[in-house]
Amino acid sequence: MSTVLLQQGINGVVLGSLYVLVALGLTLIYGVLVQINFAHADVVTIGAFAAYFFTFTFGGNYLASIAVALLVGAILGWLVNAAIFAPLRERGSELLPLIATIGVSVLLQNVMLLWFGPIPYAFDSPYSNQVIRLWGGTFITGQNLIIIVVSTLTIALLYAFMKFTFMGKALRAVAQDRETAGLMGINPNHLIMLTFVIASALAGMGGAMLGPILVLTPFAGTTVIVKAFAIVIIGGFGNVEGTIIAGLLVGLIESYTTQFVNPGLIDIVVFTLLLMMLAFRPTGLIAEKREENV
Amino acid sequence: MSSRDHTELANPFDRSSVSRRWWLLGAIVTIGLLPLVFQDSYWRTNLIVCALNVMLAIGLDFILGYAGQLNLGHSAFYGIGAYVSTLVITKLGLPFWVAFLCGIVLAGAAGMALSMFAVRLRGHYLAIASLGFAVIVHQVLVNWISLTQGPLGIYGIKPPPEIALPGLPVISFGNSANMFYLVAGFALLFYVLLDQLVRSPIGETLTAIREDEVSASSLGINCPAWKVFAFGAGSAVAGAAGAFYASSVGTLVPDAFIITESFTILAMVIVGGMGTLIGPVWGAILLTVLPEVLRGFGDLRLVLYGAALTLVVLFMPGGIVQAAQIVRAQFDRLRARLEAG
Amino acid sequence: MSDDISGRVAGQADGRRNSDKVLFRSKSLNKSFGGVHAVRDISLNIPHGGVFAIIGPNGAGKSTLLNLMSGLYQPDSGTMSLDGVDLVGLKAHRRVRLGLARTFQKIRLFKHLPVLDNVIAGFHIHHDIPAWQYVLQGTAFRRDYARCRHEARKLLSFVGLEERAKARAGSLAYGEQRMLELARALATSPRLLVVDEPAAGLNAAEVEKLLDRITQLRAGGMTVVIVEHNMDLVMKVADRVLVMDYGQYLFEGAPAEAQVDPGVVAAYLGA
Amino acid sequence: MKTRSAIFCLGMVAILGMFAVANPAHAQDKLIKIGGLFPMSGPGAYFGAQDKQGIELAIEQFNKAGVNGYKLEVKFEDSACSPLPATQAAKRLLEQYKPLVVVGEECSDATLAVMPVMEQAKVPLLNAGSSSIKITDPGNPWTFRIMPNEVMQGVDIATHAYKRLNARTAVLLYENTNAGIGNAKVFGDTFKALGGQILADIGFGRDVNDFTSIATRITGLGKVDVIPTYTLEGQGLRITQALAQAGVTKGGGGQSIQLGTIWLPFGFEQKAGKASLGYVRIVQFDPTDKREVVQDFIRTFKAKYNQDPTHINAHAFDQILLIADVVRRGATDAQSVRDIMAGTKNFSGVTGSVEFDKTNQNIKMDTIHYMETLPDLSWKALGWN
Repeated sequence: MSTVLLQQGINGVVLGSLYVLVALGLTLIYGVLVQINFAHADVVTIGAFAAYFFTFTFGGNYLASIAVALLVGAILGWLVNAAIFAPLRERGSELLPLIATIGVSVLLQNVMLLWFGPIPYAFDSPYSNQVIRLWGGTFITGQNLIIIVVSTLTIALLYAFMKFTFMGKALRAVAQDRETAGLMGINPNHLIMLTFVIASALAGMGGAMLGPILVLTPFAGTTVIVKAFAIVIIGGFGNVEGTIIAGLLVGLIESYTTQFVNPGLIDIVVFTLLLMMLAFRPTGLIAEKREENV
Repeated sequence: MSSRDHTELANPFDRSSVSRRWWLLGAIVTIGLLPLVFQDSYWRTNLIVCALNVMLAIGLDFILGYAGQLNLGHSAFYGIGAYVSTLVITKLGLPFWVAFLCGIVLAGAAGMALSMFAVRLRGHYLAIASLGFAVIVHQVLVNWISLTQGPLGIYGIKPPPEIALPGLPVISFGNSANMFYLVAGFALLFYVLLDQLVRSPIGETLTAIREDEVSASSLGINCPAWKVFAFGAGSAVAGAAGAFYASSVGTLVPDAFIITESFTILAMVIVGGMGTLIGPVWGAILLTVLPEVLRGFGDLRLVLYGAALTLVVLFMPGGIVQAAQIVRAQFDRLRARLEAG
Repeated sequence: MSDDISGRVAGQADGRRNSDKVLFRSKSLNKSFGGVHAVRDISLNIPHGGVFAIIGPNGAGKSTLLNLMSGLYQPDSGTMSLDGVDLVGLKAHRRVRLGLARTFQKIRLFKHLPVLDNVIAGFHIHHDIPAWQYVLQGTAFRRDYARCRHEARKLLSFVGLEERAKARAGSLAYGEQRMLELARALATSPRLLVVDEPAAGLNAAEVEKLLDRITQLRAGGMTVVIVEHNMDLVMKVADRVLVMDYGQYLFEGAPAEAQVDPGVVAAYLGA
Repeated sequence: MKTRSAIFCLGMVAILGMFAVANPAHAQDKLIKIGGLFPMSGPGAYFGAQDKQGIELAIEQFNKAGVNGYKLEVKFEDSACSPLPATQAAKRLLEQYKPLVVVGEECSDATLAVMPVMEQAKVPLLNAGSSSIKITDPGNPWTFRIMPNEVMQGVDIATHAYKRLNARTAVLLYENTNAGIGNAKVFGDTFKALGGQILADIGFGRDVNDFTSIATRITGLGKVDVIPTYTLEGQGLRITQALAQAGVTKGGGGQSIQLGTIWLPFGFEQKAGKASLGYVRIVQFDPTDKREVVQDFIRTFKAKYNQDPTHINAHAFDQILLIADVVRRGATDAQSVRDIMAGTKNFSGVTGSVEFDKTNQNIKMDTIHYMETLPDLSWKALGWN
């Protein structure tokens, strides 16, 4: 039994790493823009398709396809920001960009449905069926190991970028107070664009790694996105550390719910946790104290 | 934008109470005539769906457009209304109208509960909380098989019982025209009710909360209580729509109330014009009829739907109401020019 | 130190020999945010009628004190009462019903609503018609409806905005917005009106006009509290001033005395 | 702002203009009009896209020569795998296209919702994709089903698992849908009645992505003989891989045998690879079947679409085949299509033969073929029926 429990822990961490990649993008965007991007899910899906076509149609290397998906995601992020968020920013509404991205999401899903068809793509990476035995009878597949390694590296890089580079510091400054960015002599529009590009690149990359795990259809991303929203909230909107912890937590909840209750109840458990969180600790796992200036 | 800020605000639908009575009469006559114009059962079903969607849209607009509460989980209240009203009939053996009332009350109570739960939350937090609530409700409907039948579904739900008034022919709701009159009648009733509310000081109070809660409370407005009220009222209307959904479609499965249904309702409110009651009515009608008319486009249908939603937000955020204002302004200008020259 | 202050304040109140004349009373109010002790041990007695000014340099804790009074924040410790009714724990909207109204330092109007509707929202606590009237909208409703609009227009003309009744509040000039906020607060029919830095961003003519309206309100028997960092401004209208610095009591008394109080002078010069 | 609104208005006008050309009139003599109710949008489009291929292929073939002097014509409506859209689509078809017979839906919920509409309009509905027992029990004179229902399949496979594979323990894996729950329940009930034991009953939503946790849970259950799995291709593939990776099934060096009914398409094994070793499943479309009708179908399908047909393609093809047969036997209107179809005996289609009982359920079990996946990923016919 202890093997099973340990194995479920590993499974949870793998799943959690993936969620973190998707949720981090949402958190970054929220931190800087205070906006929710529903089309993020479709960036994940398109990233997965990009990786699929790169490896199978063009015969590319799977690891290289992760980079391709990252690029595709970045371009999409640029497009979504330029087309939707930038024009709507002046209006200062919480709701309009959110609804516009729902529209974009419906649009993208159905364009993909036209192009790629509804039949799931069998996207196996060369590492999908490689089983690596670990201690105590546990195992991890090569693909899952890649997921953990790449996610960790990416998160570390992102962290370093935010902490040590000027742009990163400026980003954090904007996230905390939009007026200070102007003082730092940086065009906030450029920063916002940068945020979108980084966030969507993460999503695209997440897609490339999710592809061999997900059931790859035009609706693949939507299966992850609602949970990613939950993670963003549980971690505290705009809080990077919180998102990482919450992502892993949700991954673990999923695997242990599957073990002890039923996978059909995962959503109920996760979203009940979300509501509890909102009721008792609305600032998220890692609280940020903000004083309202009136 | 800024040029408009200095103009005086005029809502083309904001009319004096006298002309409102004429509008009401017009609406009643239109509802009366519609099933006579559309004789086939396909279009009559669409009419019923239109009426259901009108109820959903005005209920959501009351929460979203007036009280400013970002509710992304309206489908949950729709589903609660549908399932509660059906289960009260099948499990408790109570008559339809009692069940109908139960559906409304429970949906309203759920809305109030969510609102109380989320009373400290604003904006996006509430949006995600309500989204999460909708996911939970859907999943409970799926998983509680002993009660709801889950995905196995409930079939053969009967239409509301016949009404036999002495001296009049029996009114049977198996007839799609009568069913439409019933649903549309209630939609109109809810519309008039909500319209009266938003034209009363309650409307002023809710808009004040929407605009700025801190200011509102500095004027003595108990924001949490009013938000709970708005949420309860809006979701109760969705509950009524749910009860009519069950009895007019005759089949219930949880997937009819997934979160994308919330997005559809949201789209109706936005396309119509959030923060006006008449806008969502037109939005609901348009977005119900449009996909049906677009069936000729096959797969392109939802592509156009998504594109339309995005374009409306980008270029006409006031929706149909704003479009009507612009057309009206152009018309007035044209007339002024003609009169002058 | 704190005993000393409260003793002096209490002593002054006693000096008036009629505690019934005190409208708002607070004792040893404290409020901190994180490590910042924004309001420290403030006791004050605001008498009925007249203009009471709370002044002090930027960051003196005036706005926090005001937010404690209006109920936006709850104090960490201390007591407050309005006309003998305990305010601690009472939410902001409840205090409005007791007759406490306020304006905001950063203007918080309902920007997208018409000017008239901004004022009408202020009548929220004064609709004395049964709830069913909201739905059926009978005679009582229509009378109430007409009364609110009539009174709102009167308030708009009091602040000089009757011409702009239908304009979007956000489209008003800055000074006009301040006046509108005043009208909106007046719609609640307060006994105690707290105005937060009303002159900030106004030109000389607008300040003149504002002070004139405040004087009129005082003449009508209303108690007005002005929170302001500009000392010269309040000298003309205030009957009494409280000077704060670093969240603490510095001085309380007549305006003329404050100007010559060495502690006050030091605080202002130091700032 | 002005130009933007002008563009918007133009766009709207363009969209509206397109409606005008979107609905051409249908008026031709000697035509058998067939309505097709299939999910074309959303995740259910998985079925609709394949149904459309099979139906269009069959119609193309019959129209070369005509059937009894009739041409066949089909009009598809998107029924979205959901009750309300399905009833609307059905009504629209019935009112506007006026078909003599309708084929569809795939999802049981949608089929069940459509049935009363068809009955009221007195137009027969021919179904080949919904397995819920409720469709033919108690049954409806206007609804026919040519594939075995969940009970027929479930009882059959559970009995074979117990008797032929000597299975005593089972874990049920199914998607939380009408069909998934229904199928799993029949298997479970039958298996328990025979004396077997259900170790775990695991239902999951269609949005579950990671099956490693489910596989891990099964590793902790002790000796599991069979794992009946009811899910579609996409999730099915991931489950089979996860079970093998966790060392549960034969494909991963374990002892358990995965069991399946007709949910998975031909070619599944090639996608799943070694993981599918030992998978025992019912196929209703056996491409190794030597009958001419099967081989012709495979050949023409490959020629037209340049891909291997699936069981969904085959079922869709058979629906038209049966309708053509009914027309050949003299049907000219909806009533006669219904009556003649009800009397079908010894009809032989790509997926097997058809004979309807009183509830219009096909009772021929030769549509059920048991296959086992061999190490080279080919099928071994088990010949159990």
